[in-house]
Amino acid sequence: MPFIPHTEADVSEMLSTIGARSIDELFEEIPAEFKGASLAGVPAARGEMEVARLLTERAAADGRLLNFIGAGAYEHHIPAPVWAIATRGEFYSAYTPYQAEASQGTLQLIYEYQSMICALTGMEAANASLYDGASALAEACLMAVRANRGSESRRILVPRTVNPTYLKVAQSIARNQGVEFEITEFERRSGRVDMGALRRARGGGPCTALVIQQPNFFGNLEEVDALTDWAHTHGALVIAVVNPTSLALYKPPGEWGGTNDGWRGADIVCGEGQPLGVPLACGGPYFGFMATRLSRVRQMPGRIVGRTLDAQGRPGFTLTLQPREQHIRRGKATSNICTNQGLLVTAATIYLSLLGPAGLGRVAAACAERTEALVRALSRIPGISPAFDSPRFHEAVLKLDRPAAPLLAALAGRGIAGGLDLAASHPELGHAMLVCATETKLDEDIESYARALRDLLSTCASR
Amino acid sequence: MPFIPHTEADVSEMLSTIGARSIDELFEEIPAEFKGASLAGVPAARGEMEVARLLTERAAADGRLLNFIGAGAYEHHIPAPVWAIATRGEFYSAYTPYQAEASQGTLQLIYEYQSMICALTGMEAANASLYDGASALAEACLMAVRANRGSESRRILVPRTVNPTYLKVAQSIARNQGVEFEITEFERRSGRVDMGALRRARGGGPCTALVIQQPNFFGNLEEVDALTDWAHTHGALVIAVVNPTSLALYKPPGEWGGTNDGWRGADIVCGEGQPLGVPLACGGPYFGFMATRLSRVRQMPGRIVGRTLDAQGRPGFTLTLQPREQHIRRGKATSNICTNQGLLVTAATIYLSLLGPAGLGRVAAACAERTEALVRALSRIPGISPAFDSPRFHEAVLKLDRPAAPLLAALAGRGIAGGLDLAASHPELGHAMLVCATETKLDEDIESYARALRDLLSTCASR
Amino acid sequence: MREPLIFELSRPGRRAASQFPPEPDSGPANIPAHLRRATAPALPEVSELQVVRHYTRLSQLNFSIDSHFYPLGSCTMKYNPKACNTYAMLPEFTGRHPLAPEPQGFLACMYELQEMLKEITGMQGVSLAPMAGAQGEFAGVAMIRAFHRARNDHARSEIIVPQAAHGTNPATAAMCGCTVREIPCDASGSIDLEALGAAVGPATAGIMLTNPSTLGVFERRIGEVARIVHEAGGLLYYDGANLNAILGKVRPGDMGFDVIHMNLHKTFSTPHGGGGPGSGAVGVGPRLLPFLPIPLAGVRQGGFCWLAEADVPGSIGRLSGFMGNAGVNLRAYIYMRMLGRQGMVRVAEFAALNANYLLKRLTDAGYEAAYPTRRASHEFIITLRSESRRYEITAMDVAKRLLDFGVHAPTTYFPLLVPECLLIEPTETESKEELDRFCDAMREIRREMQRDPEKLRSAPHTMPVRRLDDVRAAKQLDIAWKPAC
Amino acid sequence: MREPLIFELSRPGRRAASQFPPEPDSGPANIPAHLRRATAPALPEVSELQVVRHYTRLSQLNFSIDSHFYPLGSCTMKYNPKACNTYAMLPEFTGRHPLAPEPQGFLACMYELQEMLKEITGMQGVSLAPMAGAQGEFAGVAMIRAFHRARNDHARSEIIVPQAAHGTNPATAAMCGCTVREIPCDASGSIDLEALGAAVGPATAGIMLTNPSTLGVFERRIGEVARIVHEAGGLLYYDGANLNAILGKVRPGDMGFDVIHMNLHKTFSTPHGGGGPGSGAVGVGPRLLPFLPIPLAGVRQGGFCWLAEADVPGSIGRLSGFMGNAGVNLRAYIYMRMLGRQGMVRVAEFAALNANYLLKRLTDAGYEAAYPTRRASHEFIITLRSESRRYEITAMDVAKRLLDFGVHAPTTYFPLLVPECLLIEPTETESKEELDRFCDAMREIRREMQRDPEKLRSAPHTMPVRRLDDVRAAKQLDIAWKPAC
Ligand SMILES: Cc1ncc(COP(=O)(O)O)c(C=O)c1O
Ligand SMILES: Cc1ncc(COP(=O)(O)O)c(C=O)c1O
Repeated sequence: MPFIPHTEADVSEMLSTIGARSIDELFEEIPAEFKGASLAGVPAARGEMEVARLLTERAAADGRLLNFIGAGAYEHHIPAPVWAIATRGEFYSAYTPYQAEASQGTLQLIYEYQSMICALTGMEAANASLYDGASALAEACLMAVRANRGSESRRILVPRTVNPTYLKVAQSIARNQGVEFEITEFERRSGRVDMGALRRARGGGPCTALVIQQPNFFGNLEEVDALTDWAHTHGALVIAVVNPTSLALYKPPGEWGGTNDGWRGADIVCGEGQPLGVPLACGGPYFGFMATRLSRVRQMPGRIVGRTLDAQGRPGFTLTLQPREQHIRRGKATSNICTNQGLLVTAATIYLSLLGPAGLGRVAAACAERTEALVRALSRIPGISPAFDSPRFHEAVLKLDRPAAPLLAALAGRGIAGGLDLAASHPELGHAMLVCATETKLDEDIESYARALRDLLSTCASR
Repeated sequence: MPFIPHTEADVSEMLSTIGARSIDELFEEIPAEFKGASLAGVPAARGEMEVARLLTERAAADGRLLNFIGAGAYEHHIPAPVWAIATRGEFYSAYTPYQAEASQGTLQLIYEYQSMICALTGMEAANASLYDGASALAEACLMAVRANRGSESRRILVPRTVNPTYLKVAQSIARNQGVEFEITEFERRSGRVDMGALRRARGGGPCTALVIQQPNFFGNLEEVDALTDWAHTHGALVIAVVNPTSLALYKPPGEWGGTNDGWRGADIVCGEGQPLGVPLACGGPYFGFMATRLSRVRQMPGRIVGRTLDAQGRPGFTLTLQPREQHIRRGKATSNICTNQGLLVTAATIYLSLLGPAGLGRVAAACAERTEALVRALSRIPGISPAFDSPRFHEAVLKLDRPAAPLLAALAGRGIAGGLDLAASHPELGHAMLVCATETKLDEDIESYARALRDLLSTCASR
Repeated sequence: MREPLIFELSRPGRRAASQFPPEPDSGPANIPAHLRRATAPALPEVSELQVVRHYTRLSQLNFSIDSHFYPLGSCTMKYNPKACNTYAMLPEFTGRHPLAPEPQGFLACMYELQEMLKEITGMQGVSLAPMAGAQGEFAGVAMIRAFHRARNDHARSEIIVPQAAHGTNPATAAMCGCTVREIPCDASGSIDLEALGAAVGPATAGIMLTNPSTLGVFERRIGEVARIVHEAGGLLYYDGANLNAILGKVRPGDMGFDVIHMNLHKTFSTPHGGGGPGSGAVGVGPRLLPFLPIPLAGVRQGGFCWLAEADVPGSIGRLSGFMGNAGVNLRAYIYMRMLGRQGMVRVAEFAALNANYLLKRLTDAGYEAAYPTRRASHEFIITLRSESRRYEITAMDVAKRLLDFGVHAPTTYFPLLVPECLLIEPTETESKEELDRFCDAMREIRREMQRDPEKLRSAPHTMPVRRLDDVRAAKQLDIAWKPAC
Repeated sequence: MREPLIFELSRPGRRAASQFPPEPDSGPANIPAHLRRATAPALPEVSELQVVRHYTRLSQLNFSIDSHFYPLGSCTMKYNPKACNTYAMLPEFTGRHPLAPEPQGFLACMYELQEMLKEITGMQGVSLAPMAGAQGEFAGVAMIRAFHRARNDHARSEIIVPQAAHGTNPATAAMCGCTVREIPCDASGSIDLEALGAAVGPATAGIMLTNPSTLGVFERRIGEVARIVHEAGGLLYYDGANLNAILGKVRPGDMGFDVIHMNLHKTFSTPHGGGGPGSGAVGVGPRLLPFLPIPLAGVRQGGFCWLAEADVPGSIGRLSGFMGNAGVNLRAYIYMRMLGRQGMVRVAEFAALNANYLLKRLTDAGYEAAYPTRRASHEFIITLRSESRRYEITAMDVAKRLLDFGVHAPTTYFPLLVPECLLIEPTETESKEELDRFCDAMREIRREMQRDPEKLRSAPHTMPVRRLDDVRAAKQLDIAWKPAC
């Protein structure tokens, strides 16, 4: 019996203690009419050896691609200690640290994590994680609506430079509470927020928040100071969506704006934590981070760990501010989130400790440099050119002289994941794809890609 | 500076404490004439990311073969918990448990391991490991010479059914102490020890020990009772070389013989521990096990853990019988061994706990059955037949109608490691190879092999 | 020995150098000055050994399944097979970008997982998109709303939940813009059917139920409940947190539920990870099929694919940036293949055996069952109301004292309905000896209660810290380390 | 809480079922009755969770580098980078049978490792065959003997070792059938050259030296030593246990050594594994090249191969059944590639800096250096001879008391030469703060010695057990659990 320790002797002893004749008797309260479904569709048990072989064969079938896709999930080197330690049973098989005294390891780690997120974002309070970057934006939108008490509106401005999937998720989650999302256009030349479009949208009525993604979905750097000041002047909170790796180089959201009327800093910061030591893994699990000002911490969803003292006056850690949460506040909680993404936070905390400020800066700089090298190499191919002229971080949109989809399929056949086709999300760009090169890409990788693409373009006539 | 934590401030503070102007000054006692070699031949430092990529590429170049080789190292399924736990830092990065109170984990584990080896072999005392099976045989031979005080001789009988590499290693190690190895022939039909040959060898003079490998190098089961009794009657100790997996099914060495004159049981038992949860890993690290009677424990090399009491009368574990060892007895020690194969013992102990008596028996039975299936499948191919008619465990010698080497090379080209060519070690068998199928081989694997071999044999004319 | 904060180990300029990528030839593409970061973030500067040692030592301060019995009710803290992690971490799986061409091997696993979950729950469709139980609840209630809306039945915005429901149920209803209506339970832990009858009506969107309930007992009149709610035009939501109790014994679909979420991190043994990740796969009956959250693993032209907006136009949409907690789902798949058909049934059987055995032994030892007339499901409730009055101790004191015996405490103060309660869930993977040890500890604690209650009140005594001051934590908020200026 | 033996957790019939292979169709090929096992071996019958929990808990009882400062002299307990294990465990490497066609990727690593080790030691050839330091010593002395024999110089069967030599040196000489001749050291820890001169002669096979010696000081007159031994017709063996001290600073080959073993598990940071595996690669000068143990990684027809008997006909032979501790060598290779050329030198530099700093701080605190006039190498010796007289405590007491401060004890009572000694090796991977904490502990212990020596004598106080009775262990020998009858 896989994973069940009971011997026959155990079973009969236990039944006799209980006073039942059979295990079946323990289920006597279930009405007979509902019982007895077969599980014929579930295969028979297989040993670990057989399942291991099955999985190994399936993994081999998937193979490995040379990857140049980013678009919200980034291939970084993951230091070996990260998962060697995160998978230690004491982290891996513990649960939410409800019993603080028996969970100081997880609690101190989360406190350290919160501190690191605050350091990266320039904020004062971070939670212990949300599900992922996209759902974190949804929670941020709901939080903004709660927090911006002055505003009558439930309207949130979202420029089209924000990751389109994030917008979809925010809509799926927040629309049930009547939050409206107003989408604004981007500047075609720079690939950044079009301030004019923002002003026009504001003309349509008040709004409670503006979402700014930095670097934006196209990889371009937004004019965050101007955008923040504009939002604050118009009574809107600023929700910053940021890439944590980039924060080693770029101005943290806590310092955005404040140059004229508006107050300084974004109000809510969120983003995808995956770049911090979490593998791409076919799409998850990742984790979302969120931070804000201390003054708004009671509006923030998710768990929070605080440092306190024990009965002998020694420092220790515990879950705190729980009255924001569902298990206390039920229908009035800041969110329904309960289980979060603890193990990924464990990995990220180890990752950030290993890299430190200098290492993370080096990773960010290397990504930026590799992406420029990629853009240069691909732009040398006739028919390919960069779509925008803004400074960027580690992604770029390339315009093509023909549809991207067949090219990307052909590249995949050569073992290269060449980029993300933007035809569906941003048809106004014509034929275009989003590419990314992180620190993991060597010159020879970029050359392989360029060679393959040049080859494909020259052999297939342009359509 | 990889793996060095010192900041510049640390260095200058430390130097000033020491009272040295530079780190170089700390090396002032090294005569200048010898200093200053460059390490130009050592490549420059590479980051973990780059080394990881290099290793991943080299591993990919090696690929994976469908393996039918045994010959002393066996491909068994390794349960996932085995290495997940053995690589926990507390096991992985500790050393020999010299400080018993701070090493109870390793010590208790070794005590449990010793107990398991005793249970498997039917002996009373096991050590904490030797380097591998082959060197364990060498140590067993030296121990036999020490232990058999009655015998004048330093001659040890080794039938040619013993793994030929084991013999070579025993020779390399023991010949410096004047131990002689007398090789005796095997029976051609049964592939087992030829008793007549033994008797003839004994005729050449007294001998101090007889080595019996069960199952033997060809996979055949020796008549261990008769051999043990014969040796004991002639004043020779019995050194048993056994496969630990097989001991779940076959009579343990502690019970060999004793049916007539001789005393019951082998005197020294040793073998290769690799089948117990240790990966093939291109040849190592594995571990050697050794066990004996309590009465001979003081002749046994290697570390031994004992259970004792602490100052408060509670049970605890510690290294014991150390006066056998080099750090106490120096030139008079039982062996020079110091570092042993602790981590592999950790893996084996976890493996044996997971499998238990029933599981290990199942593994052994499955291996035996799979090998019979392999022999049947291959013997159906014209030109191939089993070499021997004895009962066997999980290896078999197949005779071929042409040299094995080119066939095996061609099989490798098709991703199959088909067996071990016996041309060099046992030319008297003609064209022959040693094959093995463990529990990891499915019907389809055996069919693939048979198909490939049939194909090769039919396309290449026999030579 | 207190383990310092990682920040306290930091020294300016210290580096784990081999983790740095090679220095790029050129600096970062010229960043406009006003977009540049002025001062480096205050991350720790430590060596690789310091990191390894620090987090290894922190880990040792935790209780966990791998090291301790962990009978935390409602959480199903069963053994997490190591194989699930080992094979989910194969480099081809971990290295795959979610937007790269669809990986057939991985998707085969996801597709088969959906099929197995359908079979187990008696549902018609399953989506693996939700990332935890609560998000599964969200998806479920959002589907219920979408269903009513699609029928132009816009009045249905009330969600009924029993009093004892888990906090995520009402919180989810609120997140979906619904109002919450609580109904009471009777003394045997069953739903008050009269109250239910009175509560339902044209505003009823649906009811959220856990069965067996959070009170650890099976809702016997579930057929009745289903009839009342369905007749009123509402739908039935099954909170699958307690699915472990009935796996292979009875299927939510057969009991009349229209939608279910499963906590794969409970029933299907994916790791709890110190608080997550989970996975909250949802299953639906025929009426909700069109609304399943995307992406779904599907088949197209003989290959596996992700079904998206175009394939499921009625979907309530996406809940994550990519494919939900894909790697968690993969771990659940591995576990389920090892359990197989027969193993599923045994999960429920032995979970129930362990719970009923523990319940009997504890009541024999003098503890009071909250529902003494009922069978335990896979968990049960002990109430310390009389002890708390007699000895002036609380359920929390008992919980803390248990830690000193090397046992993680059961869930305390949930459900809120039962005063001074301990919700105890041993799971099927614990041995009789482990349960007996727990009973021994509880007996000993009972003796201490009577002779030396202060020992409980001041517990724990052997943990890395003594009891922590939660009030101070909330009042003198310290939630992030700040560099000394 | 005492952790029971795994056997005590066993119950007849209990199984970790998913670890069982499928039941074979037929029983084991008919085993003759007299070869069959009558009763199943008394292995534990436990569940997978019990195994995981038991060994997880046992692991937590250990001190280790990953969790504690571990300044065990002569053992070089430096940080073992996790990457070395991660990439050595790639499935293509771990899955490869040693007798399968030669794996080019793996062999490339072995070949390059040999080349790097040659460069670092100043030797002409390297074999990775020996499985630990002691086996490396064996190979070295066996080669020395083979060399003399090949020249028909059969009289040379004496090996000279300094008094302070590690036990493996004389034990190895004996294993090689040599007689051992010990020579004394002078008060500054240097070899007594006069005694050496008197010891050498036509029977001299060679001398085994550790340099820096086991006394923690560099043998300054090594040129002289080499001249004396060589002129007498002997060869020089370098015990590389202390190679960490001089890496990239001075090469044994340049000092005149003919053969060296390296402990890859020390200098090159492969894991100590609770006692092994190690790897004892040997390097040789031109005279011993023909005798290297096999297999060697070589090149043939453009590909890498294992060189064997036919390729190295003069070899002293094989020392293992396959390729030595191949996976350990792979870990060392990974480590060395991460260190690179510059990193090698820094190892010695910072190991020396840490040792000299610690020595200075401890002597400032009142402890007595065994060789006060000398620089420490990568390690050094403190002698407690006066404390032991004054306070009636022993070096062992101090060692045990250190455990209570969360520090693994230094090596005690080795070398035997120095009374009541502690041999302290911090290694280069420890931070200044960690060293300072150690000094604080040693200062505190010094105070305790003076005020409350019983505290030392009865130490440790905070470990899972108190001081263990070694005498009882040896007298009432209990080295294997026996099932109760
Ligand atoms: C009864 C019940 N419902 C729902 C949930 C929420 O599940 P999750 O924590 O996965 O979001 C829980 C989790 O603890 C629960 O016990
Ligand atoms: C000086 C010295 N020589 C030789 C050895 C033996 O090495 P190994 O333990 O690897 O066999 C040691 C190991 O402790 C040592 O310290």
